[in-house]
Amino acid sequence: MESTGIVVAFYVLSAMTVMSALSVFLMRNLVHAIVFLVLSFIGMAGLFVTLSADFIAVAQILIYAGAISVLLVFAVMLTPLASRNNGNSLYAAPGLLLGAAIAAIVVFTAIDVEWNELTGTALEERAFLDTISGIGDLLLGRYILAFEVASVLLLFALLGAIVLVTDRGEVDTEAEAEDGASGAVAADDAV
Amino acid sequence: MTTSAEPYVLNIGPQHPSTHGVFRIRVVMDGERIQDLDMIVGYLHRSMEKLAEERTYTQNIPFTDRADYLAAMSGNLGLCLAAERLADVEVPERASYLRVIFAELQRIASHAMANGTLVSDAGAWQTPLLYMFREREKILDLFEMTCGARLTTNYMRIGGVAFEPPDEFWPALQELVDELPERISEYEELLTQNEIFVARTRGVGIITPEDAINGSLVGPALRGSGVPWDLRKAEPYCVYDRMDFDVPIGRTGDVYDRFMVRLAETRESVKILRQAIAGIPDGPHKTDIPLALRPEPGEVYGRVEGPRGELGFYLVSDGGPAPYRFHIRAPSLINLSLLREMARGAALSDAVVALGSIDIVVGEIDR
Amino acid sequence: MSDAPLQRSNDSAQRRPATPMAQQILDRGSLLDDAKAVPNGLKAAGAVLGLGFLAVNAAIAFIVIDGRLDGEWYDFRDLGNAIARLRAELDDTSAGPWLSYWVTGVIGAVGILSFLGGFLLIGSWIERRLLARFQIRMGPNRVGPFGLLQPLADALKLMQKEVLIPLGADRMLFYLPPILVFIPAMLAWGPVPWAPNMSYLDLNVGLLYVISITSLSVLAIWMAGWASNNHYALLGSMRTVAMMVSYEIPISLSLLVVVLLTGSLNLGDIVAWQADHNIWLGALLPFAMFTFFFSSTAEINRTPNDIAEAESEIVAGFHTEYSGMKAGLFLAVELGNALLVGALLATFFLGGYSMFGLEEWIPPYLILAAKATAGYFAFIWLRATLPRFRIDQLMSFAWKYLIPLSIANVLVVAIEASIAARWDVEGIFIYGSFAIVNLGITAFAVRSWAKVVGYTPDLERPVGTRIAPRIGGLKEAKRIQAGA
Amino acid sequence: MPAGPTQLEGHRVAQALNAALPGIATTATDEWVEVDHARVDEALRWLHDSDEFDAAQLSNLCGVDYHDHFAIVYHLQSLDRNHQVVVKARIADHEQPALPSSYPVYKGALLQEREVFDLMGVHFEGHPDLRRLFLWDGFPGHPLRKDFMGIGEGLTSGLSRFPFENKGNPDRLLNRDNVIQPDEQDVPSDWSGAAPA
Amino acid sequence: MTITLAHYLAVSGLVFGIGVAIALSKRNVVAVLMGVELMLNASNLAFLAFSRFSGAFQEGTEPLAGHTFVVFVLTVAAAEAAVALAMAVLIYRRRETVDLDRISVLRW
Repeated sequence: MESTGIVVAFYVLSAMTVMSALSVFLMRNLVHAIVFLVLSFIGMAGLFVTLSADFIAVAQILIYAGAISVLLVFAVMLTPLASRNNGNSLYAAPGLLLGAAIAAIVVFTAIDVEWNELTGTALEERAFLDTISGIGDLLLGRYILAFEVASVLLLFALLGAIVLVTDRGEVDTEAEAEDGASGAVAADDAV
Repeated sequence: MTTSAEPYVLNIGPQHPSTHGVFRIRVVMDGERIQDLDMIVGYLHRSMEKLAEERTYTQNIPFTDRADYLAAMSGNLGLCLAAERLADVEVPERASYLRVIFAELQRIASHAMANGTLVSDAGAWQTPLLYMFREREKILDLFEMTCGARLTTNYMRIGGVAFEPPDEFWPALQELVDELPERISEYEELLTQNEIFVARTRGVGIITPEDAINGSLVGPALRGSGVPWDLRKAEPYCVYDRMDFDVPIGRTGDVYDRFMVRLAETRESVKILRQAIAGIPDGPHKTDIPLALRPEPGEVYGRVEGPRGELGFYLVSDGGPAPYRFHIRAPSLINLSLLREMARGAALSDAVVALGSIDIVVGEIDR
Repeated sequence: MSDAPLQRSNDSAQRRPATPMAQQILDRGSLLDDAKAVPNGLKAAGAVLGLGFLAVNAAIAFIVIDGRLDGEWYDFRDLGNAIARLRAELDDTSAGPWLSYWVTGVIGAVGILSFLGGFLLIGSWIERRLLARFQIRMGPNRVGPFGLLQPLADALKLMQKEVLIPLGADRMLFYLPPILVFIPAMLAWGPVPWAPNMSYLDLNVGLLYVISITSLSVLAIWMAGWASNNHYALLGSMRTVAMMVSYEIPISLSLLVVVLLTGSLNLGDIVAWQADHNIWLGALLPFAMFTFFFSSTAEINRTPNDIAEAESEIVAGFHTEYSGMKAGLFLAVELGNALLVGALLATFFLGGYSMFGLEEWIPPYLILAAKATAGYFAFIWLRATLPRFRIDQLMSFAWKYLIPLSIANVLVVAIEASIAARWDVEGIFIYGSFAIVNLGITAFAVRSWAKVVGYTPDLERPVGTRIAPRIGGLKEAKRIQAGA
Repeated sequence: MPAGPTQLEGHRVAQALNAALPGIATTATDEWVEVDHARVDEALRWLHDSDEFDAAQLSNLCGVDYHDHFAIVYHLQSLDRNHQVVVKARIADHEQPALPSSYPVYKGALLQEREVFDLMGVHFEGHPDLRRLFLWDGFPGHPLRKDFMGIGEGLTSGLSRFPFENKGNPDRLLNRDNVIQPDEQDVPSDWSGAAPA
Repeated sequence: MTITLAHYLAVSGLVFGIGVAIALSKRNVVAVLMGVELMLNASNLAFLAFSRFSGAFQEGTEPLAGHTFVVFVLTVAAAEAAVALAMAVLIYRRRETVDLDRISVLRW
């Protein structure tokens, strides 16, 4: 992709994405961190556009910048002022090291490996003109099973979220505490 | 979700669009719900009751204008009636009729203001308010052509009224009285047929009759709770005993009922105005009283049914030309006693509407 | 004191009110009188101009109408084709695509921004004059002719004002929002088609783009409220966030219905579909149109859903603490959003730039502008008429009524779309029948769903006051209640 | 002087009160009945509950400063029977006036008692929150007391004759009978307590 | 100068590393979640870059498969965000804290 517009756009957008991701790490205020996270999401969407994935880019803005950031906002507003700092935990140093290592490895691989990639005219003619119909065909064609599974996953996520945050009175708070505990454990494992 | 955030304090007022004056409510809120509230008044306190001890009874009449600046005529009337009873002054009949006419006009104007601001608090962006101001303007014009002032009409005097209305007062009044009923039904259609307004006011800020009586509520706030109490019938002053009118009362005691009671009272006032215009006799419009009125030592509690309810004047005389004690029983202040009960646990929007529905006038609260 | 009445009593015969204010209220004429007040010369000039405009339009349209069809010619009022032609010619030049890209882009941006700027200048005047009309007032009529320069004066006043930053405010987040809310309000205009082949951003995913871009303004508003360090602002912003998150869903569902019928996410295609079938989607999908309109009022904080800046409860909502031109920016965005929703409503449901063939004779972008302004007028009308909902009422309306009914609507329209795809009857018949069927289904579904949820309109309960037979206290009250 | 048209005879109320709560009513005229200020809440409770008087509503509550004592005046009214009962409580202690609050009986007394406490310094025991109503906390003195910002030499507020009725005579009273000189009348020598803290 | 697959992969790697660092070293549940979202974004970028550039698609596999996977990733991200934030709120309500250092016990 040699055209000047794409090149400029790529460098600007990737700088924006990486910088704002870094400042998500550096910001001491969780709210500022959320703002920068949204900025990096938007830069990511711009990168998607340079990859001629217009549908994915718009979906990215809609879901990440529109929905998930609002979820984060709600989570922040529902937790007390005291816990609105973005401080590092006891495991800051190993986390940093691991992140740096992963980043270094991936970047090295990306640069070092001889990718079997298209160039020139072949690349130009792969520029997707209309991705929506193709994605739709794939979703409802070959990946129909994954599609259904994803929809079921969404449904269960919805129900799970509702179950988690609903107060069912004082009678069976124990049960709620139980599944809350399992959720907390799962969260720890994920982290 | 029922997660309760940490409660925080919200200061509604002293400058706030819906406190109708310089009046402050300190609200402790949990999200959108009101946990507790505390009224902070006195920003407009002019210490009238102290100043009145330095002035003669006639010089005190302007204070009643400034106290309830939306119902100056009723204030004048209340003070004059109390002082007349204190000093045994006879009032000519024509003066009594004029007093009834102006008190009822004032009631219509004040109720228009109250209902308009109530709907404005419910969020209708000033349109009903300005529609109701249309009639209020005409009434204030009548006041102006009679006594030169639109708001602080220092019109009533001990022993009568100050001036005879000018010639064109009567045709203008007749015109107003003729066009009022259809205007009122116009508002009624505009508002009571409005689903949103009804949904905002029905079942909001309910006061039971027991609480209303025990909480010393008076006027439309009391009648809205379904208690048929009106001083114009209970102890008729002036010539109300000759007038034929009804006492409208509400059904459930919510904001909507207070609104409707005010609207219906406006109709009754029009009825009274018709009879008063028909029956007003000729004669002097006031009796002469000595410049320095020196009542016998004693005390009197005179009260009238103002637009906001029982407006009482407790006068103690020590034989001097000035009242020894001059106390105004301010309905606006005392109607506030139940605001806490009304607003606790309600949403902020409902609290604002409930406050608007008991129709406070800060000048009268603070005095 | 007694002299003034005597003087006035001279003309008491023709019932003149006693005071100048009442006289002014009486003398305030109607809109017709304002029109009559215009001098005849101006009237004649206006008539000549309008007729000339129409005549020239018709002439040009008549001359070039065939040419436009085969694409060779283009009508010079037809900016879309003109710019396309310009781009084609620029592509041939040495600079190549680069030059054509930038030139056309700048032309489009300047066009859209100048239209928006012009509207922002005149819009507040229109709104205030119309509100004054609704409220038997005069409205701004001092600055310039008919007060036309009032918005300019307001803007100057706002610019002179100091921009205060409240104590304890989060400075970064406090500075950004007035700028950030502007970006989506401007970007969302991109894919709106002003004419055939005339949209600044001809996206395949235009509809998704509009939805996602408009959903971005939530963050800016929340930042504004959070950074102000003010409880009113925080309340307002949280109300806005909750409301927007809730009303995104009905909006998306109502637009999904449009996509189902037209089979495209491209706004140009949607309008072209309506133009081809000679039917407005609004007539075809009444419920979707209502959902879109109502939810949009919630999205852009217009009455009856302006709880985010309810002046009688939370003083100005999320921009309570903003002063000077920052507040001005918020107000301008509010105006622009109202017009944007008008334009989107026209594009999705009211045939966009097409007007049953009229677009051949007068420029289509004028038609779209007229429709957008009509939508804006509808917003003003609502603002002058309706009270405000409570927030829980709004939420329950979104989640309990709009969303389930919209899902049902999607199913119904999916069936109809499949029917229309299988039959190849003359379009107008089948779609006309769909319109009638949808109207019936909507009426039935709304009523029965309201019954299911258990909603009884308050208006049906007994209203009004009782008349007390005699005065009394608690006993009398009990007696009256028992009697009734 | 004519009592209110619906005002009950004070003597009758006094007899009924004394019959129910012996010795509670000390004085009575045909307008009002004066009760022992320490037991005023009992009297109000009884009047409120009694079927004969049925004083359902406290229509007015205010205090009067009679230089040597305070009088708290309760205007009670029965809506059903449409009559009015005037109860007075005389507080001899002019320095630290106190009497039981009537809030337990009448919710409507909430703000009125706060007002009397604010402007006249009468302390109502048992009031839920007895704070100043109009004036700010720490305001010196209570304005409606006759000796508030005393106009020097124990002068008190109040007119004794119509202003300028007789240039020779001053308008104010010294301790309510002997006369002071005109030049002192309007120029208080002592504003102590007038200025906000 | 030209943009190749390596550029995109490098950006994706950087963002992924930052996401890992955030997710591992932050104390606040919400911050950890933000790190996870960044990682998912990076993987999306890699998917799209491959589907755009890679010539390794043999017959019958459309390059758009990458886009499809991104759609699934978006779905999973949304679900995960919803559940995890619900958990955060629940944890705060039960334990009065969202500090992961203090939520160390596996049950309560």
